[in-house]
Amino acid sequence: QGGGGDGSTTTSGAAFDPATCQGGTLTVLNQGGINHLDPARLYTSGGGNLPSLLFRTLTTRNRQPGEAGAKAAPDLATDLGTPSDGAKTWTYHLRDGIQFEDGTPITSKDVKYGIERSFAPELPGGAPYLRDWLEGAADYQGPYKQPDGIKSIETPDDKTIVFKLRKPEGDFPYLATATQFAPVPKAKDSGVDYEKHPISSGPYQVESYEPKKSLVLVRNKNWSTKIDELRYACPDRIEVTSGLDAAVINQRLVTGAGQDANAVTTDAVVGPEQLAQLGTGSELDKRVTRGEFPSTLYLAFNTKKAPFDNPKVREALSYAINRTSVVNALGGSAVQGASTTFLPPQKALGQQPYDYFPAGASGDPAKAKQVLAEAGLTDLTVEVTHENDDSEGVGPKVAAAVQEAFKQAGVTVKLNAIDAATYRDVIGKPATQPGLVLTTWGADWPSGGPFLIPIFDGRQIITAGGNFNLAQYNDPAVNAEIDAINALTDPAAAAQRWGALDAKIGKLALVIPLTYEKDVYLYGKNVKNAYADGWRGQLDIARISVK
Amino acid sequence: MIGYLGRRIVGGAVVLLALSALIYALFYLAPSDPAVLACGKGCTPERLAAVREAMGVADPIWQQYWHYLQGIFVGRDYSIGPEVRHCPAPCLGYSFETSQPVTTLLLDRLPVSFSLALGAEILSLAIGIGAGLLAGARRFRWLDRIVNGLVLAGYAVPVFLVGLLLLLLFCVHLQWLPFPQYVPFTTDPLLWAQNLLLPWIALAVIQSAAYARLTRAGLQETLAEDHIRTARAYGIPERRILWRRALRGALLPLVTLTAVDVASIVTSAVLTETMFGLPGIGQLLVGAVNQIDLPVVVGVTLLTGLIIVVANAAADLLYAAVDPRVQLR
Amino acid sequence: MIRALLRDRGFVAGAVIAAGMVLVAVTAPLLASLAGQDYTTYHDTLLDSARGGVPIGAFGGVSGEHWLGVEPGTGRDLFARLVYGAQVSVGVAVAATFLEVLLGVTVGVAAGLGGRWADAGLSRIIDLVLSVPVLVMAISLLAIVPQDWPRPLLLAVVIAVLGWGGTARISRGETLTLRTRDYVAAAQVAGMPWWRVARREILPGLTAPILTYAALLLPTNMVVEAGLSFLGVGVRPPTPSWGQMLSSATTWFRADPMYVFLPGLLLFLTLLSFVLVANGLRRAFDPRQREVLR
Amino acid sequence: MTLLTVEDLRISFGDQQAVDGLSFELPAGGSLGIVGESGSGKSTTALALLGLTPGQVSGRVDFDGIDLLTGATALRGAQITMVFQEPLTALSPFHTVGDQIAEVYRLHTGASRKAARDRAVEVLGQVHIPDPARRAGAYPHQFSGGMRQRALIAMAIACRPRLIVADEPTTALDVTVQAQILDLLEEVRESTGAALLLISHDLGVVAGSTEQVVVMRHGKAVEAGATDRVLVSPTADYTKALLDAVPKPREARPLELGEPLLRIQDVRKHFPQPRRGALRKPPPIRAVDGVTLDVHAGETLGIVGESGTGKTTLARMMVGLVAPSSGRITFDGVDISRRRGRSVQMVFQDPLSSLNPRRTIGESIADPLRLAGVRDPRARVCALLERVGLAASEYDRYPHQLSGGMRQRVGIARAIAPSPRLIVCDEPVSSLDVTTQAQVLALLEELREELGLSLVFVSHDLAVLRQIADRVAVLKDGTVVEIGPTAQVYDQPQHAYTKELLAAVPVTDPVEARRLRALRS
Ligand SMILES: Nc1ncnc2c1ncn2[C@@H]1O[C@H](COP(=O)(O)OP(=O)(O)OP(=O)(O)O)[C@@H](O)[C@H]1O
Ligand SMILES: Nc1ncnc2c1ncn2[C@@H]1O[C@H](COP(=O)(O)OP(=O)(O)OP(=O)(O)O)[C@@H](O)[C@H]1O
Ligand SMILES: [Mg+2]
Ligand SMILES: [Mg+2]
Repeated sequence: QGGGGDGSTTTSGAAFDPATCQGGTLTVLNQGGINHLDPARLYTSGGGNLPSLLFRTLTTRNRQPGEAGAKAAPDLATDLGTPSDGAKTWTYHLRDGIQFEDGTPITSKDVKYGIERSFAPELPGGAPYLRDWLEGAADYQGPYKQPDGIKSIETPDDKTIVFKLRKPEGDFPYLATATQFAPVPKAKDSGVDYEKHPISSGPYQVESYEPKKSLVLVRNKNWSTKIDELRYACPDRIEVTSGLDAAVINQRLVTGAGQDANAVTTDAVVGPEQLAQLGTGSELDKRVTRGEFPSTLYLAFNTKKAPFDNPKVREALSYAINRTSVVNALGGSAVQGASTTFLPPQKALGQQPYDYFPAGASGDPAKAKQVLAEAGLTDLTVEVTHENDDSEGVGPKVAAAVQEAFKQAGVTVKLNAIDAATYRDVIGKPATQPGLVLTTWGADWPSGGPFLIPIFDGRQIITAGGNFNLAQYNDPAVNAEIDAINALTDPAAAAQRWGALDAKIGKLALVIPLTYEKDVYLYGKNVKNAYADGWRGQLDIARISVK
Repeated sequence: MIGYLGRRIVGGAVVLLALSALIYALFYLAPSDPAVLACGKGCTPERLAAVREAMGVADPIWQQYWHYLQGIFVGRDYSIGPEVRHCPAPCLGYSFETSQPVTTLLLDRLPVSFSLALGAEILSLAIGIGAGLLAGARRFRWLDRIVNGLVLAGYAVPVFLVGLLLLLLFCVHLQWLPFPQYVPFTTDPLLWAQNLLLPWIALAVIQSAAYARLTRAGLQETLAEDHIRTARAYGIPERRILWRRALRGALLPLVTLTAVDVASIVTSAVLTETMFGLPGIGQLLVGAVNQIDLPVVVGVTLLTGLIIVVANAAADLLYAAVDPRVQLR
Repeated sequence: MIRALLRDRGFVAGAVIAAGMVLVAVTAPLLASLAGQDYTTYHDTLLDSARGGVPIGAFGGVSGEHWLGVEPGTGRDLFARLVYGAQVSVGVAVAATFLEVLLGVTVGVAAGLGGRWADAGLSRIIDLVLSVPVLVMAISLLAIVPQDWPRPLLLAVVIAVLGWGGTARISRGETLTLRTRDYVAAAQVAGMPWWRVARREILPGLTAPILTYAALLLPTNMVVEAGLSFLGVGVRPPTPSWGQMLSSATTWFRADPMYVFLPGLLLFLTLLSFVLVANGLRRAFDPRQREVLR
Repeated sequence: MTLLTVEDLRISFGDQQAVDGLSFELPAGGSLGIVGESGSGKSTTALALLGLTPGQVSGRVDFDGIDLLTGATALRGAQITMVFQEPLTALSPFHTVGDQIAEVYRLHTGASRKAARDRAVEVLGQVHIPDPARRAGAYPHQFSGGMRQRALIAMAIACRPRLIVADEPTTALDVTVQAQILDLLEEVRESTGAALLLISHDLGVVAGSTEQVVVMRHGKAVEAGATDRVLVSPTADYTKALLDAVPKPREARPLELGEPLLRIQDVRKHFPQPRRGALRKPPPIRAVDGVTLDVHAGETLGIVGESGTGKTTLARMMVGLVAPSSGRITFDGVDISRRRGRSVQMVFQDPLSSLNPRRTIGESIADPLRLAGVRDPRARVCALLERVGLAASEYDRYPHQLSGGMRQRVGIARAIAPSPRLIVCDEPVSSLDVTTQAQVLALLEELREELGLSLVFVSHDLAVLRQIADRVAVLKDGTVVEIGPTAQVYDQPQHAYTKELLAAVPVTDPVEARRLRALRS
């Protein structure tokens, strides 16, 4: 298991006192900006932790480093929710005293309205789970077209909200952390323009916002630590600049001139430039956080397509893969770890290590050739499909490394680059899905469910598009096991069984896991209490201080 | 004059119309779908169709283009969410990606690209003309040699290579300058200049080479002309001949080049802006292309096309203003 | 004229380097195999993975096997990548220039020799091409064409299709002046058909200005290719080009300066050599220039 | 009193001796002409007087006690001024004419801005620029050629110099304008008392305008003395040859006007003018405006007129190069546009530009033969080359390797190659030296006799036409104002314009030249 949050807590967490951290201006230097500051359009908890400074949700991430941070914690609600009806009904009560930035109290109706907005096609982009989970949500078109609202969310009073689900979902408290669970006052909703000034329920409110460029947050006077124990909200002001080059961001953080001493980044992982300076005990070493975002980079076989319908081919290629070169292509061992399991190594996901087709550090071409020969396959030519852009890690760099590894095993690889914008579209339609694609899967919350269900649940093969079960694998036994785990409301018990399921499916070589992600972030000289949360591996801005 | 302007305007409009139609057609033929991107992860086909409808990309392409043209000339209405948004003419639509009006986006980015172009142009002109004059007046032979060499070198370096070296030298090694970050002129002129200095230098290294050569050649050519001989024959001092007569003729070709160059910096600023991380229209374009943000791509292309058309016309007008012999036609 | 060129030291130096580069591009496979390397093989053992994948050893991992070291992040042989990179960088520039000249001269001469309407029509098209923001359009174009089209060829075509305006304008202008020359009139009086006039009387007169212009286009196109590859819309991996190498070098410029330095130097040298050749040609072809410049 | 003394002047450019021991004297207020063919060192000498020549100079040039080879700088523009050949380029295009004159005046007199302007207007008036006060504000390109030359002369006299050097001041001008400028120079010399050094390749120009003359050849003076003597009874062979080469009227040939070969019927050519500024379209240029002519078999028709009267346009229409806007041109009854090549050929004015610089002359001559279907024309071309007085070995040479006269011979060879029946010559000798001109004229005459050709001979030079033409048509503003047998037109001109033209023709006989001048004024 990777470094987790341990390194960072020891360096900066020790003598931190949230009571005296107030003041100063925090600068955030980011590569990608926030396209839409609308809670309905933000995917789960995206936006580099910034949205959670504005949008409180029913539950939220437990803002701790390491394992503790991978749990959900009550936010607007008083607890993680009360399941009933075998985890098909979830009831939440709102805590007292919570207000919007304009002082109006937050009611359960506001939460419901916020969720309804995320169904509107005018506001696309949010997490899709509720459409599947909520009863009768499949053809709900949002409050603009259907002002009557959705029936399966009930608000018996201003403090209570009840969700009626189609099937048992033990992970509901995790989903309730998604930004679409943030309250939106109906009176202030201006549709697509709402994001110009979304009404805050968190410690800050928007002073100015330019999509993808800048965001300035100032204190929300109607928020206090009395109604929110999780966020420290130390800086008085947060200035986010986006659209910067990663190398420039890191160089500025290293140099730390002027305001840059108070700067952090939530999306520019250090590059080789800085890694080369990160010797143990070096000055710079004290200014990094190391975290892990549960995500796996893998090669997905389409088992409905020759030659990948032949398990021997999949096994041979699994032997041939050279994970070291993939790791190096993505920035080296400091930021990537070789992975032989589909589940990444986080405890919350319940990973159980396995390596059924040992390829060693740099591939076992001899074994691969042998397997192919046994299957009577020589002169094999396969096509590897990848994105044309490297930013997601599924681009030409990794594809070239894969190509080279397979070449060593005597397999000729044709690379097929697809425009990044349409990549998911092409591979997500079984009709257009190529035989072997390079792709990545990240957890929407730290649990095995969102990791395994879309990929291996046979009932999730969506022929019209948006499919993630690229193996097109459908085993009733596996489907049944998934349902069974879903009904569990104890995360620890669930994790154990998810891990076992992963280990079982792994034997089939439906995918070739390549690497899991490690995140190393630099921060400015004056920044205190900077640690990566245990949920996404990013800096938790809600607790950072510059004083 | 009026007739001339009229013809230029009509010609320019035709060019721009053709350009926009071209881009529209290209993106229509392209296999990408902006709605897929907007819809996000786990988007179902039904929802995709609804999103496509909401974004207005479900109509046939010619209809979309027609609406687009309407937007430019008379403005148009978008009914999204609970309200109807009116986009007044000239309306270039809304970004698929961020839902901002494209006109706002462009106006927002233009000052950056313009600052870049203007400063670089002034710097290049100063360096280029200065060096060209020194070399062209043939006062110092060694200087002529050096300028000549630099001119050739200037032709042979791509801007991103210069940019890389400048960043390495001034921001990393010497740390004399901050990493460029755009500060609006209105916020702090000094910071504005300080931050743009490196990009200016990078562009000037390349641009001034052409100016130096042109000035030098122009000067030597003009000095060889008959009317200069006349001036000499009438005892007019060399210095006066140089400043009052030769320079005028020598700098004439620069007029055209300068106007066209300003346009080309603004339009091809993609590289410089990427290199130095400046939020100008070049950066806007690269992002938009990657996100199939059609309204923004067309908007940028139209704007840059407009700048080129205007700059060319301005160059001709300027030329006519500076050279009494030129007749506009 | 040849003698004048050979006396021009800059031209000779430029021509030698340029010829060398073209030779390198053509013989890339041979050179790489001489070095015992190819441009795709990964050498993980030569990289320091913990430090982001920088080559182990001095000067980016220079060794007897890897003459110029290896590429950070992959360990691919830099010498092999550089010589193959020449293939793309020089090849695309040459092909694009050739296409531009072909297209531009055809349209330009047609406009110059054609009647009033043909000239007006073609001139407007030339204006349109000249009004297209080249880099902007190239990026858009390259982003939307299918990714599996042969990339270098595509680059050459895109650069040429967007960039032939200048050649056409010059050809048209030259044709218009040449056409007033009495020797063209003499040919017409003798009853020569127009296409023969174009070939026999106009084209030879175009060689000098077009050759000179093309010699300058070549480095320009090379910069455009490098720029597009730098922006990530150029050639696709594992094919190397100098622009693409420089682009990936931007993240390495402190950790492995050799990686910036080598392609940068080669690109600069090649461009410089082309510029020198162009300069020499211009001087040689234009006696007025010859006098003015020397 | 001697103003200027030149003694043993030698000027060289590298190892080329441009002026080789030249000596002459010019008295104050006097006038001296230097004549000689192209390249004989005339301009070089003139520039040396102002210390402007880039060559190496030795010898002695004394200007009223001042050594000009070292001290010309101070006198330039004040005491010695110069009028250059090319009025088109000799003035700065960016400054108004008045400003340029005023600048020179202020520089040398230190006068006030206002005074300088006034002086500029005054001298412009002196050179007969109409409405000088307004015209002083015009740019050179708004002046006609003659006006520009006047402006240059105005600049020359602005500072009341003691010596005016005029280097071919009239070569670029029409005969009538040339006459006016020469008259003006004479007038200026008389009224200001300045001495005049007049350089020309044209004996006729110096004949009427100078008291002394120096004949130059290869940088040396071959003969010098009083104009009246040198041009009437020359002693040097070269001077004699020069005088011989001057076109002389020829005995009229008895001519039977046969069938008209080429018929031109009410032909017009209008060039539309580009719309400039104004919204209304300007009227078209009527280059040729209703010409009716016949060219008969075997005759030589001369067409004369000043610059811009439509001579070239008419000539080009005759060979079908330019389509008439209206009217008909027929050759043997067939429309000319369908009859090229074999029937009609053309010889052009500028022999250099009429030969493709990138092809050998043999190839150029072979072209029409090939088009006529000759397979291997080399032998025929060689014969043609020899016929026009060139060696067959010239076949593989390029135009720039030949002299002007040789190039024109090539042009003629090309024209006769397809055995045409009519050759239209557009100013075929205008760019040639007198001696070469005489040779080419003789060649054309010979060929006409031998091949039984018809010739149309376009020229602005009345003397040339008088020598070669059987009939002459006088063109003015695109129309024929007079046409008739040569002798008749020359001796009894009917139209006023013809008379004016004839009066302006420079003649080499100084007495006659003075008579004509008196006639003009
Ligand atoms: N700047 C120069 N450099 C080299 N040679 C020159 C230069 N100026 C003149 N010459 C040469 O000197 C000789 C005399 O030239 P010059 O111009 O005096 O002749 P010219 O009698 O005025 O002839 P034209 O009637 O053609 O004007 C010519 O052979 C010419 O080539
Ligand atoms: N292609 C053209 N387009 C417009 N105007 C023209 C064109 N060719 C000739 N002209 C005009 O027609 C008039 C007659 O020109 P042309 O060349 O026939 O005169 P020319 O008598 O041969 O004069 P020169 O003695 O100067 O050769 C001039 O005013 C000229 O400007
Ligand atoms: Mg001369
Ligand atoms: Mg003419």
